[in-house]
Amino acid sequence: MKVNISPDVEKRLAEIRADAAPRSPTVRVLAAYANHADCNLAALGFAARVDFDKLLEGTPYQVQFGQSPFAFSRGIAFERMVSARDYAETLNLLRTTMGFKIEDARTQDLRAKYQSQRLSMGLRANETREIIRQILLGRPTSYNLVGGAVLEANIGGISARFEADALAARFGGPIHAGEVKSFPVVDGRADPDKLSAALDQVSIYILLMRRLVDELGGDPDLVSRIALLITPTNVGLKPTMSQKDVGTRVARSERLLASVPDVTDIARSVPSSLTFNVVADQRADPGRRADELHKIADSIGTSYTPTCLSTCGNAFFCRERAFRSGSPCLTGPQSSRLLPGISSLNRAAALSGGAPPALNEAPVAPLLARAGRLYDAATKNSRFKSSSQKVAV
Amino acid sequence: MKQLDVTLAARSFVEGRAIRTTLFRHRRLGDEPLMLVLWQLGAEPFSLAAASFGRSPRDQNFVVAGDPRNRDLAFAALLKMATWFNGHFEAPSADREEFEHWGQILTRSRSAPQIVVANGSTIEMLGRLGRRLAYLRTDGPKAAPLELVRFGRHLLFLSSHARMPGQQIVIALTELVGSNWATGQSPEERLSLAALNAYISPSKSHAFYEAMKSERYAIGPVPSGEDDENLEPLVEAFNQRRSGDVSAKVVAPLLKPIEDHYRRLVGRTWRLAWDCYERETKWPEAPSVGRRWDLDREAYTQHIDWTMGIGRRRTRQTPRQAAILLRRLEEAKATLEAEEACDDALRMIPYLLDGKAIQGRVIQLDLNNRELANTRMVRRPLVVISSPDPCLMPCGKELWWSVNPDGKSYEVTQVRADEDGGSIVTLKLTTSSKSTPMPRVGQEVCFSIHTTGTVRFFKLPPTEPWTHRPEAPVAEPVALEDSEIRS
Amino acid sequence: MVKSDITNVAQLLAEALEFSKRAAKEASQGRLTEALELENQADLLRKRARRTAKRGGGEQVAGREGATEKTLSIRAVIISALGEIGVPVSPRGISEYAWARFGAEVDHRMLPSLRRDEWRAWSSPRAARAVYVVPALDGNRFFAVRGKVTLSDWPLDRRIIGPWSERTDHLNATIQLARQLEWLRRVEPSVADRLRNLVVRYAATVPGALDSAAELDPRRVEEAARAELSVIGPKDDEWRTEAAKRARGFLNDEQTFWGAPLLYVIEKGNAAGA
Amino acid sequence: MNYPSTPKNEFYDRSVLRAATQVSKEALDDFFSSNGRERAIVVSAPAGAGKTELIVDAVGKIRGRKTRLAAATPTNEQAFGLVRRLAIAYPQETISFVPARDIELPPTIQRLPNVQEVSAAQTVGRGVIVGTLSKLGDAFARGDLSSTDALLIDESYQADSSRYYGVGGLAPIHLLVGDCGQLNPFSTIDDPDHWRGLPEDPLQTAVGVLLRNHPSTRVHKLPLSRRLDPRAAKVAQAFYPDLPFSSALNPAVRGMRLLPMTSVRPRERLLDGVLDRAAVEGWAHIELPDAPVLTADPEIVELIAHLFQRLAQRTPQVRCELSTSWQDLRSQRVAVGVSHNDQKDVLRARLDALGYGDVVVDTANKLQGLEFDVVIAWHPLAGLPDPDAFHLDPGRLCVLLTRHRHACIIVGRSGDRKLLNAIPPRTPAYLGWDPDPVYDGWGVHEAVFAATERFRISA
Repeated sequence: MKVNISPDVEKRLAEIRADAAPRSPTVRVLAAYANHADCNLAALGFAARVDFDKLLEGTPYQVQFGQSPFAFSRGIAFERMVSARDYAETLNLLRTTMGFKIEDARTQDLRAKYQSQRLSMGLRANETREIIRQILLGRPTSYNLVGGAVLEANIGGISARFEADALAARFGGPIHAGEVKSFPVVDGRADPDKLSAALDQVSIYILLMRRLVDELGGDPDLVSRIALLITPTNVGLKPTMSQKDVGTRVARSERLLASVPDVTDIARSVPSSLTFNVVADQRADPGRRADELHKIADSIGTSYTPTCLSTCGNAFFCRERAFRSGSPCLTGPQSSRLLPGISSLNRAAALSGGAPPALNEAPVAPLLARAGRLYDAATKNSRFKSSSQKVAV
Repeated sequence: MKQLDVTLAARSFVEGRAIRTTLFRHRRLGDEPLMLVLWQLGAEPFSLAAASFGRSPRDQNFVVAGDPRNRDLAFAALLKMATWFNGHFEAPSADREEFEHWGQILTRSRSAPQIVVANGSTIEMLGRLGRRLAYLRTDGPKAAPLELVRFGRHLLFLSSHARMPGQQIVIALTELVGSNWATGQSPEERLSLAALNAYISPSKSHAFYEAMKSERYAIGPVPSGEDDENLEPLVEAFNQRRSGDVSAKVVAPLLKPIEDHYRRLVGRTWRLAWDCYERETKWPEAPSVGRRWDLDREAYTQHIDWTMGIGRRRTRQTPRQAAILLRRLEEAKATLEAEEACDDALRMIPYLLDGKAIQGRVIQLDLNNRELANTRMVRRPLVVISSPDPCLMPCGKELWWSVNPDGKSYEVTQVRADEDGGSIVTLKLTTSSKSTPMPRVGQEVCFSIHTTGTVRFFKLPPTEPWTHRPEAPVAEPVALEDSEIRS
Repeated sequence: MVKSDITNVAQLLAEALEFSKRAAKEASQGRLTEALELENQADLLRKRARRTAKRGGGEQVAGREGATEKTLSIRAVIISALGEIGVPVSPRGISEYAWARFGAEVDHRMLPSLRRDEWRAWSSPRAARAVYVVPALDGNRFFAVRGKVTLSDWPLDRRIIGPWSERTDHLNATIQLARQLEWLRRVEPSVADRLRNLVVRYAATVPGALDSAAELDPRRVEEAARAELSVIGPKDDEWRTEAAKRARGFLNDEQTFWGAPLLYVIEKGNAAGA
Repeated sequence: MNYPSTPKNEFYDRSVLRAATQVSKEALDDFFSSNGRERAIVVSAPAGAGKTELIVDAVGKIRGRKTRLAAATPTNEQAFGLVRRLAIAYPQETISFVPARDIELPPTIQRLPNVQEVSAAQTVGRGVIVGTLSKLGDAFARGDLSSTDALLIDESYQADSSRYYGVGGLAPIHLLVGDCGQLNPFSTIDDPDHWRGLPEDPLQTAVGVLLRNHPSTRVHKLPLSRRLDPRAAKVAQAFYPDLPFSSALNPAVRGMRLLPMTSVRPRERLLDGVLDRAAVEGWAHIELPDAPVLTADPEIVELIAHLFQRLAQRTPQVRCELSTSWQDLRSQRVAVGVSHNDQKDVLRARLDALGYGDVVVDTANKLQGLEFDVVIAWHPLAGLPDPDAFHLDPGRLCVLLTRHRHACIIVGRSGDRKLLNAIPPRTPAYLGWDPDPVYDGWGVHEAVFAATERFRISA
């Protein structure tokens, strides 16, 4: 995989990152990035490979995204189950739902083959490439069910490797990407958000596989847009296979990858003194660390929305910034939408009390004033005033 | 989110306190509800790890499963809860009254149980547990206790009844409290009962900081990653010590560390939930609550009669059931909105702002206005009101007087703007009946699109039409616990 | 802050004190190395105490507000002030208003660096429609006017300065301030007193606005300003609308906010912006 | 200004008409080649394809065989229209309309000699029964309405599965006709996605549930639009990726002209530019500068009001294949399409105040199935801070941009297209349901922006 970052840019990025905990792009990081693609701080963190989930550890802004070990072990147990005995369960599902033949049972578990996760990624990527090549050549001996395949991508100039749970191809048929998830399908229904996240993940594999096939001189359409998903059924762990056409998700992923700004551009656009060294320094005074991050945020800009709370490690920090400036985004994008031309919640409250509007506030001001007037009139005669203390005897 | 919501959110932000959005309480809140606090294990969706239940803050029962991934341990804990729950849940059904429904005399329970939980995800958890328990086999090698199956069926009823707008049998406190208080928070943050409560309960500093402290705690049923990290070694030790034994005699003495872990978590939510519940009970009940409670009692009675009789429900609806439910949900929602708006002046404000209602003072009344209808002159009284607000309603718009929303409608016949940005609106009563109540001159009135008059249901044929039947019939889903593997 | 944390902090500080006492004793006996070593220990304990106190939660964050507020709220204050005045204002005008209205001290000399940050923030995000502090634009050449700032969400014609604009903007600001004063006298009399002096200063150049004999009458100020505005206002509107239209044909998206490139101005031999 | 001269005899593109006739014929042949089994035929069509004509035609042929039929539509207004069309087409046939409670036919239709309003119980033996799906289904369920030989459904992509359920058993043979590009059925409930993807989903379309249960059902695609002329059809193709179609008309058959006027006022010159562009090209897209605005953006309201005033001053005239001489454009034939009720309310009040009470102002939902000469479309994305599922819905944009015969003026803000420079929002996923209206809407919006780019005028 060709990656074209010049050494000085790499050096600059290292300076920016300093001793902050690093992280490289994974499907999850990429999905989180897509949620706040309009935030410069997030873009910088992504480019400099700073793990924002850990950046503010030891400060009051620390966010806890920890995963339950039980959730983790459920995932592992289920995955182990579908890959056990040379993927017997999976092959069975492929036969019953995808029309695989008995002889389509040439399995290869790359994860098992290369024990060490981190170091083996490159080797597995090569091997994945070779297997795909064999399939494209129509070799009857090529593997047709591959676990832990590794696909490579250049994301905004950063080289990244993604690990697909399974690639499967019926002999002479299209190549599918599949994912094993431990959330259940109950009576034909799955959690729409979890399902969506899983399919987005598969769609990235499909996209990268299409690129790989293209690179190898094959027809990208040999990679199916039907994603395969293996999940437990109902209340037990019995696996089931669902098929979903993810054509639009693949297209969306393509837009996502294309929209990631180039790290070189980012490295050059930020002030030359900018670095996360103090922010990430756990020995430094938490107040000072926050001040430093404020300086960075001030100089490049952020874009807080409440959805950041579940996807970004800096969310509490940014929320407090929004709080202190009274930004309408604090109460959600809907309220920003209802307050065009109003610079702050304080101002909205003042206008609801009849403050004279400036020119730009003129369209919304009468609506706020009316809402405020109606509220005040309705509560005036009531013994229940707006404040809670009156009730909490 | 509407203009009133954003206005009150801004005021709440400035005051640093929540702001009340209703004058009344629009749900029945009984004296002794069944409070349930549940905790699950990580992403194990069907595992009840710990629970508290009781009918008052002091009456806190507490169970833990030890390791709920083990069926026997999970069921042992669930059985304790089921026994308690079934007794209290089924008791009200014994005391019945008769009532008339479309000419038929039916019976319904005089009262119904009320279940209170912290949040919507607890209701989802109830649904999942119900799904797990309701279809268990009560005979054969791994027979489950009947008590558990009945518990499961009640839970399934609760989770499906919870979808009905305005129902009062299952109360999720985030929804109850959230709909009564505006805060300077985003909808996402308001999902945490603790954070929401932090805005309402009195404090010295800005509620933003109070909420920031509270939101870090999990409310259940989904645990925080950190909590489960602390729990994991305890469960491991527990499993090691019991070495496969699931008998109460062996297990009970080993549970202590796990109980201590959960007692803290569950106890925090327990106190929080009761605080929130009791605070809301202090508000006066809205007039229409009683009518909806009647519907709740009927739904409850039907459920009990079904469960004690045939008992089994499909895991999925038929197209007909889904179609009927859709209409009922739409209807219930419209009626609920109408009742709340007509009961409560604060609830009417969004409609006033949206041009779906107009309020003002009656300045003129013409009770003897007559007009030509088909061939004869009929009486059509006119009401003229002066409103301080502009009115964008078109002529011909149908409105109801908010004190008589199930009565006859009025039609907007003329709208004039006055000098101060307000409006003069003439409304015509669409009936000549003299029994219809009319406002007086000088009275402050409100007319809105809201009506609670009888709604008509379109009936659906009893048999499934060929269009909605698959060519090749699919197998009925039977997925039952004992047909599935579980390590 | 939770009770256990308070106890912890107290304990840590007590321990630190113990170390310091011993250090003083050592020092008094001439054992400086030992004394400093002990003092280091004390420092570490104090640091831990500070950290514990901070971890304590919200109130500590709130208490710390002063530390970071300066850099933060200046931007928010400037945006609020501009939003309330509603017309292009000089940095000094902003700091005067900010003081009168919010009691906030804004050093108007920090505006150039704010503008750099604003530009950087504006130029990288992709889709968000956020609000930025941007310069007013000269109505002929559309370069950035150094001395006036505006908000990016105002219509372009109101961010452009034409021949009458200085005056109409002043009149509009006067009207807005007078109305603001009237309102504040009702709801927040203490703030109104501060704002009063500013209104007097604004109204000083408006004929008929002030009557030295009587107390300042905001309505009178407003009426006087409106009278003058009715003469030049329409001309200004027309001029600005036309200029905005020209500007849109002439400038790219970025330049409609940040002004035409200076190079262009210099080439034309117009030194006003350089 | 140079107006193209009308071609003499040749208004229609014969090859397009032939292709469409062929499809209609095949569909009806299919319909009549019954082998006694229960089944349905679907005819899917773009906007203004003459679907109702197809139904009217089918009614004639079915009655020719002396068989009884029921025709159903989702809304009352659509049923009224169908009653009128059938009554005029078949004067010797009695058209029996079964009204729901509190509903009656408009007087003009009521007065037609062969129209009768009857209760369901009175329909016994009647040949042509018309009503809404809800009413006919209810009457059938109560046993008031007995089975017929055939059931015809118009606007069947707007009919939901729950309503189709009511009438499904009414007849063994169904003809479902509809426009697959318009808005899907919707519900006011809090969780309308609850059943999404499941076979019992009551909110899937009638066509959807039919194809799901009977995948062998034949779907015929009408490849033409009679309403849209070639200029309009070219843009509208974006709404029908799976249904290639052409305008039935040759270019330049439709025409619109305005009295030439000049003005020194910049605002009027701008409005003239927009109106002239629309008259000549059939499209104009006027964009106000980008700004944060309310949903009921007062500047857009003013702009639309001014456009009407200026349009009226310039005595617009139109001609078309039905009337080759220039006719005055009547204000009832002009509509404004919006996305929100508050936009509608404010515009309605403003236009009424200016004396344009005849002009139709309504939301896309209500404009479905209607046709006008000139339409002003308030762009769904106008002034939005970020695009969401509601505003991206391709059906909404489709309705707004496919109602006009002569010209469509799109009104928006210059930042609207920039909203699409972002990454399309993530959408929840449902097993058993593959469409992604948000992503599709994103693509459709992009395509439409591109297709109307050359008609763009900045205000």
